[in-house]
Amino acid sequence: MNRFKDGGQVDKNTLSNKPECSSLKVLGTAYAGSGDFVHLYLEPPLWEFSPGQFVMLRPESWGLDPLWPRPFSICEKTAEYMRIFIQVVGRGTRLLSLCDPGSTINVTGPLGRGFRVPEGPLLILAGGMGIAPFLGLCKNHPYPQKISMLFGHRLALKHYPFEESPGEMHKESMHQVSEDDLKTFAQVLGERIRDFAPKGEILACGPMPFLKVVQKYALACKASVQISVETRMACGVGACLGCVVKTNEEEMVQSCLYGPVFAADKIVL
Amino acid sequence: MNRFKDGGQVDKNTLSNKPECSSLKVLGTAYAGSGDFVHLYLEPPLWEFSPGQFVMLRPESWGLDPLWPRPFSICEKTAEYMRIFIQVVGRGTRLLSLCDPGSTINVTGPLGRGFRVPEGPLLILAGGMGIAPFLGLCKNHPYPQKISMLFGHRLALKHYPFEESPGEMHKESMHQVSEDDLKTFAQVLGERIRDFAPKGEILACGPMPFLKVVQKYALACKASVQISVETRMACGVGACLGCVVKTNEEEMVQSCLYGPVFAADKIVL
Amino acid sequence: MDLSVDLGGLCLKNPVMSASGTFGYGLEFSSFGDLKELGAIVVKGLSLKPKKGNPVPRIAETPCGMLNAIGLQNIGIENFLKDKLPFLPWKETPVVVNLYAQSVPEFGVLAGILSDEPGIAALEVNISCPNVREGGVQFGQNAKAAAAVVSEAKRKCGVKPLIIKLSPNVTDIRSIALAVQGAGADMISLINTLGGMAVDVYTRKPRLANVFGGLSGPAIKPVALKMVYEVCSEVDIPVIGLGGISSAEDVLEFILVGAHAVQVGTANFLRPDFIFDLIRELPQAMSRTGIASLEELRGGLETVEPSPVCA
Amino acid sequence: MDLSVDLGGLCLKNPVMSASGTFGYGLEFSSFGDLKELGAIVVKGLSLKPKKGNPVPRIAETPCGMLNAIGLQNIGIENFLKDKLPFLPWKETPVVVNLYAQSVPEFGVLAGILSDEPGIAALEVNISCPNVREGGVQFGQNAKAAAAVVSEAKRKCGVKPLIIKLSPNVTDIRSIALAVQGAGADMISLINTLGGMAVDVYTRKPRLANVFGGLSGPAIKPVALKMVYEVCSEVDIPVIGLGGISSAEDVLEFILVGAHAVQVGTANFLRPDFIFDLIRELPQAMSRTGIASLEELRGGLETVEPSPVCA
Ligand SMILES: Cc1cc2nc3c(=O)[nH]c(=O)nc-3n(C[C@H](O)[C@H](O)[C@H](O)COP(=O)(O)OP(=O)(O)OC[C@H]3O[C@@H](n4cnc5c(N)ncnc54)[C@H](O)[C@@H]3O)c2cc1C
Ligand SMILES: Cc1cc2nc3c(=O)[nH]c(=O)nc-3n(C[C@H](O)[C@H](O)[C@H](O)COP(=O)(O)OP(=O)(O)OC[C@H]3O[C@@H](n4cnc5c(N)ncnc54)[C@H](O)[C@@H]3O)c2cc1C
Ligand SMILES: Cc1cc2nc3c(=O)[nH]c(=O)nc-3n(C[C@H](O)[C@H](O)[C@H](O)COP(=O)(O)O)c2cc1C
Ligand SMILES: Cc1cc2nc3c(=O)[nH]c(=O)nc-3n(C[C@H](O)[C@H](O)[C@H](O)COP(=O)(O)O)c2cc1C
Ligand code: FES
Ligand code: FES
Repeated sequence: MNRFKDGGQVDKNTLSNKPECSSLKVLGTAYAGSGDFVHLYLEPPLWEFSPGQFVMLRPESWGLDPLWPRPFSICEKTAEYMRIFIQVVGRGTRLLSLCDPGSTINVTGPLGRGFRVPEGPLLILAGGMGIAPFLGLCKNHPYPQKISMLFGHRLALKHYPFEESPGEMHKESMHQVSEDDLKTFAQVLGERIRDFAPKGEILACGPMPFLKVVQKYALACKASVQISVETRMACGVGACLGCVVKTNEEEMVQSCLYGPVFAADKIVL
Repeated sequence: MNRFKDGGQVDKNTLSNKPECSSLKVLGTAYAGSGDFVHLYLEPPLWEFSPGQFVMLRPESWGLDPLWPRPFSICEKTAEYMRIFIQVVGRGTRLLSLCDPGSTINVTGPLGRGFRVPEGPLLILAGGMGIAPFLGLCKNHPYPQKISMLFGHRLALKHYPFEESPGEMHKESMHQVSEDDLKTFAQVLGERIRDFAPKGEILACGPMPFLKVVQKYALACKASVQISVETRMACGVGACLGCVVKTNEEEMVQSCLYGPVFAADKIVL
Repeated sequence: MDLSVDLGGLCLKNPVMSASGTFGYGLEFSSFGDLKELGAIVVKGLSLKPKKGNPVPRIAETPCGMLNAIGLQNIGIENFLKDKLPFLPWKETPVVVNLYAQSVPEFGVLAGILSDEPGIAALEVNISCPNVREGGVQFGQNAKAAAAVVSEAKRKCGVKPLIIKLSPNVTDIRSIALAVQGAGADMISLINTLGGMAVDVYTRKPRLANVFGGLSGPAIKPVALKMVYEVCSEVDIPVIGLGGISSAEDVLEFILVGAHAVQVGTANFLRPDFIFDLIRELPQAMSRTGIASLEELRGGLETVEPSPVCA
Repeated sequence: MDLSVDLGGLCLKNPVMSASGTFGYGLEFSSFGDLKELGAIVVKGLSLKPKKGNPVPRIAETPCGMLNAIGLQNIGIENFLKDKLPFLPWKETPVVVNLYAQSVPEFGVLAGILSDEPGIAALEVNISCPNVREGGVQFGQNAKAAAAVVSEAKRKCGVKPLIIKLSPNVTDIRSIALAVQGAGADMISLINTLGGMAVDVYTRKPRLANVFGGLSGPAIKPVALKMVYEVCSEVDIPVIGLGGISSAEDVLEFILVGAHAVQVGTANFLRPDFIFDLIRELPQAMSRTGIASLEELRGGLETVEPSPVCA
């Protein structure tokens, strides 16, 4: 049976809530270490979400250029705000980082399927901006001491909300500057996955090379690993077929609809 | 001899200063009566200008859309600021009206040929936003009592800097709401032109229907009238040939270069 | 305010249809608005067998537009009829199937399959497809090949109205339009995407794995308007205009140059409720232009004979 | 950093030329930068006799682009040579004259006039002109007509290198490129503007008095890149790429797909010092992509054979 087909075997825990479009006010922005890392605080939407789900953001001030909205993980949602953690990498993220408080953003969400979070121990593997979807998860987890996190980053730690997650967690951060650092990090990733595999669920998010390493060890150790992928998206709702990833069964499935979180053993990276 | 040809007979008083591009800071904006009428204050550029000359403005925050810069009369320039008076009529003027203080605008100027301002009596005819180029002229004129101004406007007077010009001037404003008002205004224009024709120089700026009325009476009375025209402009420097107006000699001349101010008896409106 | 349009055999409650490939199978948008509010739903191009499409990256953003080379990934005609159509509100809103094939007979087979489907209101034939027999030149780039597709589809489609969707990548769009009209098309829709590409100077790779893609979005609206205007001046059958529509005023622009209806494509990606809002805004836009029915505006462009373009 | 390019008979200190019609006669920009810094100056299209051009409005802004229907207003070839050329720095920077004519012999006469002009480095023949003999179809839309223009111009232009500027409004740009190469073109430049139009739903009038115009600017860059790539893959003569260039990286994109040089058009309207800044930024953009000469990048696109476009 194919878990990606509509009506197929889909884990109910991760099934998307019915998404909607809302126009949300910007409450404020906070820069982290530099203007290229920004926490964007929006009015909280009415819907609930599961960590790993994402939103498409398009400020109302955008005319027709840039054209597409931009996808971002939901970093955290409270009664006061929804928070998005953004790294400026191009024009769209630059414009978002400069949004004035009081201006409005078109927000479509919650989109896609988030992480399935079982009750037992969790190992979180985050690379760079891959930390974004985990912040709320960790802060809201009833037993943070059950969570271990390994965080790899190429830029200074001050840019990322690493310290902000609960102190009760087992947290480890590794800074990669050289090629050697990257190799070491890959090794450590392998060790942690191997050691943790029998104990619980592993959740990973980060850039593609990082996910490939994670997937490699996940398959080798037969660990239960969920990975969140980032693909180029136009519509965010399954319509354009731009964001597809290939499954083991050679099917092309929309990551905005059936992902961004996939079981590591179901897709080809 | 053709006054429009390069090297031809050109009035030296109105010859353009060498224009340049500068990146100028927005000092602030002030709304007049509504968000659709805005006084934009910029750092003063280093160059001098003659009233009637204009600038092309393009905020640095604009990406590629809108594409063109926008032309505006130089309303006033002091040691502290250059002021542009803008009515919001579309996307570009809307974006300009929302420019944040501290943001920068690419300014090309001073462009075109301004009004020739002889020493004797002046009659200023302004329609709506056509008041913009005259404010600085009036405020800096050594003998404001020599100036008469007739100002026609379709929106409330509070939107326009009418009261701001020197009290010593002979000022008259007429509000046009109905078709009848417009007819009356045209009549009064005719009378003023006829009465003033023998006494001095007439300067006019305003929308095309207004200018046509002015031109008609100017020709009828053989008055010495200079009119400032508004055309669609892309480059502002004579290169694109988009902004041409037809001369009496059936030539098409760039109004950004040989205008926007023309002798009323030299061009076909 | 009368928004309805009669396309000769296809009546719409309003002129706004979704454009194929930008609205999925329709159902993707049902959370964001009531599908019954659309003039018609045109679904993703369907082929005889399911297709996997091209490798990724398949899309790239460009100034005021985008490129796509999806490669016609689709679930196949049979799966569509079985798994999707029953969930679409086809009784209230015409459902139009966009057809993709690589040979003339294949188009015929597809048309035949749909000829008896009560849930299908019309067929839209995408002739911007490479003709495998002719080394991949698109059917839509050659008047004869285009006409051959139309004749065959017409022969097989029964009473279903046949819309032919033209490719803009041609020297003379009017000759293609006349050819498809002559071959029996009931309606024409245009434009499909313009050929384009984008590259990354850092990786030295094309931004689309397929190298070439189709350009769509507001950037191409001027090209679309011209071609729609030219075709409307040339043919007698109803024309559906599209290309870069991103506002209710844009809809009216296409009507003004002669279109009977329009399709909204890339703008659906701005936000998924876009087309629903656009339809709601249409009556206001109509009042602003002083019309109470689209008929009053259609083809009403005031113009003298245009001279050939030369910059 | 080596910015120079050799176009076979035309050597440029850098690859950036102005595009015809967007840089006046060059002198309009002399207040805003040093004209000697340009790779070459291509001036407004010139015809035998002065031309008044089209009625206004002649220009309209569009999403990330613009339409123009200037109608080739120009002062005529003789006035240019007399009143403008002497003031251009032609000894330091090649001056290229863009030629406009409505018949094959007229192109020959123009080429003949320029053949002995020491101040002219090359001729660029604009074949996006209506051929009066053929009811206004553009020379550039027909391989035979295009070749006829090239042969005649080549016969008359003496030793001056001949650049042929192609129209993108064709089904197959490669066949036109091959035809003009075969007829003796020394270089090809492309693309000219795409046909387009814009309308105002309130006045019900076209936004250009001429109804149709040419679309240019960033909006068309994807179309231009594809056509330049296709032509570069097909011909052996140097290709000059243009269409929507608005940054130093855009310049490199055209080099990457195979162009030897580029022209900057509509972007000159962003601000009159634009092209000078762009040239100054080019070396930095080259370092960012890790090259020290353009040769290292030219045609270096890493690609597998593209499949025909189909959305
Ligand atoms: C499901 C999902 C969740 C995401 N969550 C976050 C998040 O929480 N925080 C965050 O900062 N970013 C996140 N991203 C990435 C973010 O969407 C992109 O960085 C953003 O769209 C880039 O827009 P831009 O206009 O600034 O860059 P562009 O100018 O469009 O591109 C700049 C560079 O980024 C690359 N790029 C563009 N879009 C993507 C993309 N979707 N994925 C990968 N690379 C891309 C381009 O190829 C280019 O090299 C997420 C992406 C996805 C798909
Ligand atoms: C020499 C000159 C001096 C000017 N001085 C001033 C001034 O001091 N204050 C001021 O508010 N405006 C002035 N204008 C007009 C101003 O340039 C336009 O209002 C502005 O460019 C419109 O930009 P937009 O993007 O808001 O409108 P768009 O969205 O581009 O157009 C909105 C509407 O305005 C019309 N329009 C656009 N450009 C022009 C134009 N150049 N002339 C006439 N109508 C146009 C369009 O046809 C359309 O109907 C001047 C124009 C010129 C040529
Ligand atoms: C992602 C994408 C997929 C498309 N798929 C199809 C298709 O399957 N069949 C078709 O005829 N046109 C397809 N098109 C073309 C559109 O229907 C439309 O003709 C084109 O995009 C121009 O309209 P627009 O500018 O409003 O998008 C596709 C366009 C896009 C952007
Ligand atoms: C206002 C204007 C006038 C033009 N005049 C000419 C011309 O006289 N001859 C010509 O060959 N091309 C002419 N062109 C076309 C440009 O040279 C160029 O081919 C086209 O604009 C695409 O490049 P761009 O997108 O960089 O502007 C003109 C373009 C514009 C915008
Ligand atoms: S982003 Fe359009 S299908 Fe996923
Ligand atoms: S605006 Fe370009 S010539 Fe005047």
